[in-house]
Amino acid sequence: MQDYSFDKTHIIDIPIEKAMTTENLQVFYGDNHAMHDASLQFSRYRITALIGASGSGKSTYLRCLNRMNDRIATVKGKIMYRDMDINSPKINVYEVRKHISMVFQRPNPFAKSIRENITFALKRNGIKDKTELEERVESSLKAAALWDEVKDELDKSALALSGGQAQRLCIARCVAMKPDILLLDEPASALDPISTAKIEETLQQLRKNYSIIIVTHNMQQASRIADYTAFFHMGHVLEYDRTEKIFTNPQIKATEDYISGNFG
Amino acid sequence: MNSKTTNNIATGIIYVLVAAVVGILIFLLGYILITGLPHVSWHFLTSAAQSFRAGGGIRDQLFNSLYLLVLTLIISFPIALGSGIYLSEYAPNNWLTGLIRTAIEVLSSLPSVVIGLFGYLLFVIQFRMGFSILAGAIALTFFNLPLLTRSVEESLEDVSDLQREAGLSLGLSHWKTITGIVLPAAVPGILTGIILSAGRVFGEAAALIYTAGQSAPIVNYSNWNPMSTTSFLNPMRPAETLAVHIWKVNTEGVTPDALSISSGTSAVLIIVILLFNLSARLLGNWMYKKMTATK
Amino acid sequence: MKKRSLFSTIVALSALGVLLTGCGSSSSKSSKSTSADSNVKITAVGSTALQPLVEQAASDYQKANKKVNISVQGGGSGTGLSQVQEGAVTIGNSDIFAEQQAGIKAKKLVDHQVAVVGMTPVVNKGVGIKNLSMAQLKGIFTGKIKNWKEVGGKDQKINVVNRVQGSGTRATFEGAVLEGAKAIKTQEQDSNGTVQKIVASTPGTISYLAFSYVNSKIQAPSINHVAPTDQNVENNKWKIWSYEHMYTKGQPNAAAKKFLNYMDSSKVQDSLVQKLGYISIHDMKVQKNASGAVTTK
Amino acid sequence: MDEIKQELQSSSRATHQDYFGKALSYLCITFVGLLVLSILYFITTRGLATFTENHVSLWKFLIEKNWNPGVLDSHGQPQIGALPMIVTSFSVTVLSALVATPFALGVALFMTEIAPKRGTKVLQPVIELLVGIPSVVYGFIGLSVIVPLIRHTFGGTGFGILAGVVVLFVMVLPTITSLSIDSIKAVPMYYRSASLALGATRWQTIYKVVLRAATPGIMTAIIFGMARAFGEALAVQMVIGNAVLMPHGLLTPSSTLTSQLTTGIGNTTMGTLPNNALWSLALILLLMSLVFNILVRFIGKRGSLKK
Repeated sequence: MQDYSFDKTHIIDIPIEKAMTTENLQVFYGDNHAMHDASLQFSRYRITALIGASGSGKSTYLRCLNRMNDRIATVKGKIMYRDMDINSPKINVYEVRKHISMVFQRPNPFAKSIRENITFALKRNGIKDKTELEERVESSLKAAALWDEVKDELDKSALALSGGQAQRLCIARCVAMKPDILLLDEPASALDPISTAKIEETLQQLRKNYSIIIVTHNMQQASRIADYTAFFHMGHVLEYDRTEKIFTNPQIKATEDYISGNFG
Repeated sequence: MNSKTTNNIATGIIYVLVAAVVGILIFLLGYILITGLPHVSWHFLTSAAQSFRAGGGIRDQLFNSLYLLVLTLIISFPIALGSGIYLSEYAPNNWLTGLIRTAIEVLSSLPSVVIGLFGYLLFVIQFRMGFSILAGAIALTFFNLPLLTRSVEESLEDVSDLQREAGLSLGLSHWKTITGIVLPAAVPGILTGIILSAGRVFGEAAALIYTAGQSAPIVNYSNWNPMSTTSFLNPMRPAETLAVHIWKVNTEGVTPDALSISSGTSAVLIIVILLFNLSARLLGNWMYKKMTATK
Repeated sequence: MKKRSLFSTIVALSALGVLLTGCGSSSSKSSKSTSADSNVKITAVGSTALQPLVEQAASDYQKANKKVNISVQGGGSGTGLSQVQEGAVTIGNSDIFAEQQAGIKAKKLVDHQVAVVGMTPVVNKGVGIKNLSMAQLKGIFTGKIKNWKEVGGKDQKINVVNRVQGSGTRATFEGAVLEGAKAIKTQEQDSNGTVQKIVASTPGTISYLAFSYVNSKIQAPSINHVAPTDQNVENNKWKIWSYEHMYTKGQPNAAAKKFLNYMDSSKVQDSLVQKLGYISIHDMKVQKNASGAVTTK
Repeated sequence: MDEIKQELQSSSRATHQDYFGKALSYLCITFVGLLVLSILYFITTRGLATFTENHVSLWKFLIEKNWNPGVLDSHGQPQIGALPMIVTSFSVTVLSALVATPFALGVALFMTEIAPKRGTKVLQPVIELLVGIPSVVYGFIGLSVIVPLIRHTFGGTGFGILAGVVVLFVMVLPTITSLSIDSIKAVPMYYRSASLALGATRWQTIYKVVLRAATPGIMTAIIFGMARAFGEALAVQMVIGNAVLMPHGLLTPSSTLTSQLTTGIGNTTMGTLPNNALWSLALILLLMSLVFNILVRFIGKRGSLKK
């Protein structure tokens, strides 16, 4: 891999309504400076893809957005959400995560029934009404395109689901919380092509009501589903633009090389 | 060919070793049950012990053992649970944590007689508890804590971090994630830990001689008031357990049937432990199924 | 819902644990403060050899005196004496005179002798010995005599099993037999039951036991042709015997005194004491003091 | 909109729960810490009294062979040489761990490598039951079966280190086995697959790959087993013979630290030299337990596979 300059970047501002933005976000794992000055704006009701090679910092960046890095890294800079810096220590992280929810790389359903996987967090957040809970289970499963497959076995263990189903359950679990923003960390990387296709379909559906930020190493996936794409390289954001632009006419050499498969 | 032969020989040796261990257990159980069971009768289980006449039973000892076990678990389990959660979820990776872990290990390898005497001087004498089930239960807590804490910690650590992240990312508090998601998934492991530690509590004698005492005063099984001195539930009464009874009968027993009482008691002790293991295992499976709703 | 109940169970359990600990200590305190009018608690701790007798007597006594609660525990004579000295227990049971125990201020304690226990050497049945002289016995226990044929038995090595240092049985035996000589270093056991088993099963073994532990599986030889019987102890023809003591710190309180009187009554002395293999204190025609001097009553 | 802003900036039930939970778990661990500290303090002060109050030289305590704390020797010095007990304790501990290890490894390998499903089903309860049998019962079986057996086979009285080793072997077996199982299970599957794919037989894989990788864990298991053996009292006391003599072999009666401690403690008076001397033995036990644990940490740090 050749050395690319980190000085030259091409990052656009989002003209339409913003879901959230970061300003000069930096991440340190001990002495290791893992993320440099990432300033990005995310559009509301759009899908934004974060692409880049392994270790480029895209997952690290994503995990900052709902403070999942709190315990393992030092995060500096601003994360603006609803005109507030949610990276401030005064912010209640648990509330943040209710609005900005995350789906992980490996499906991680709880060792509970399918129904309880969805209702568990809801009940903890004070939703006691049975019909309301039932309604949320159904709507979230439908939103995640899982309803038809599991509607008759809601009391079965979630551990018995296939990988793709489990991942969609994890998405449903997040959706049931009615968050603003969905963060997805390579949600399809551990899945087969058919499951991947289903997940992508699901995301297209969700896009109507949610702002989605998705990390992926699969460029086809990014080009298929994302409205905007950011390219990460060695802890820097080098390019951020509309997806067609990134894939047809990249402004930065590193992006071009990555997209054409020269490294990564 | 050569490596294949080695493979076969080695596998053979492993089979022999395993067979030997199983054989040892069968011998032990067989010996205890064959020498003991003929002396076990309904009368033996339901009558009080005799100081010098033949024909004494072990009713009180049997109850005391169970009661002591329950009390010990009531005291030690919550503490072990909290400590296990601390070590697995909150403990920073530094020298202090290392020190705490070492301290717990040291506690578990102390000879029981030392703990017994410590309990005797501190609880029986200093805190004026007298020889009592409670003092015994506290002394046994000393043994139980390290074992239980370790098993709670290990069971929690066995639960994948993905589960924690899932809980946190839904806006659940760290604590709720631990108690609501991680802990239920760790229940079978914790239960196994409880069984193992319960076995040790059940069989412990040296520490109890100085704390719970070695006499079984007459108690009234119809008196349900734990504050009354004659109640069987009173935690402040002295209580001899099965293991202590075996020890006492063998060392100082003057009853003519001391030998058969001790064999009979050993057999009962082993059977209770067997039953306990079995039921805890079933309970564990049942709970796991309930928790995970697997059918 | 299930998880919630699990968690609340845990919390409830822990609360109960704390509660019990709290109640425990408070109830023990309250029982202390109210002891004057309602229940009286007597704790007797110490000698494991004396324990069965006191335990049985206490349980009989409590049947007639419901208000009294007597708890009898072992722990060894040393424990009994040091605890009664510290006032931690009402009565300290001991196999030996307080004067003989290092670290005990005997003057502060009041001795109540409740029984006499005779002790006898016991040998494995296979050695073929029915009588030993006192000198032979001393020779065996000091290690000068090493083979049974030297004292008229089989050609077999002598295996001496001693009792634990500081135990009452050993103090009595060594006082009567060794006369200040040092015992051979050898196996030591701390309980009558274990010694009984070892002597019965190990060829060539000699040890000593309280009379009540002698059974048909072991041989109790006579010494200088005096047989180990209660009668011979009562008139001191058999020298190896001691008292069983129940010590109180100063004069006992009323409740303890009543119980100690009961121990001395013919009800206990004439039946229970004998049933348990002791010799009644009333039958003794001689008495022994702490330094071992014997006088007729 | 404002409502959400408000929520984000103020603490919620979740934050309270977290404080509560954290406080609860800190409380528990502090309690455990205090418990350990108090018992350490207790034993240390009592154990040191022999040297500080009775002015016995520590050196003499460790290397002299005469143990007779109640009696003064010809120079008016108390005889408290703990060497015979130290030697015996170490002998039974090391020997029983040596004997138990192959068996433990055999069982562990059977349960992890050879027949994981069936093996676990049968052997897990076996191990748990071995733990469950009380040491009193082990002691009496030792006394009524092992001691006579040794006497008939080798002569002598049957009491001694050998009998102690046989009893302890069974008692430490579950400890070593279950900890070994854990460490063998921790060896990643792909180590095995890689080795098998290279054409190695199962035994070669076990011996060259699995056992190699699990060695630190197995060492830890053995040391924990030794710690258990070192501290065991009642069972050993019944079969070791309790003679405070330097062991002359495996068949002569001798005495371990624990057996001397248990038999003597009830017959001595608090605060006197014989009693203090026994607490010094307890202190040795405590220190040894510390040493074992430090060893475990050391091994864990050097060869840790997990972290």
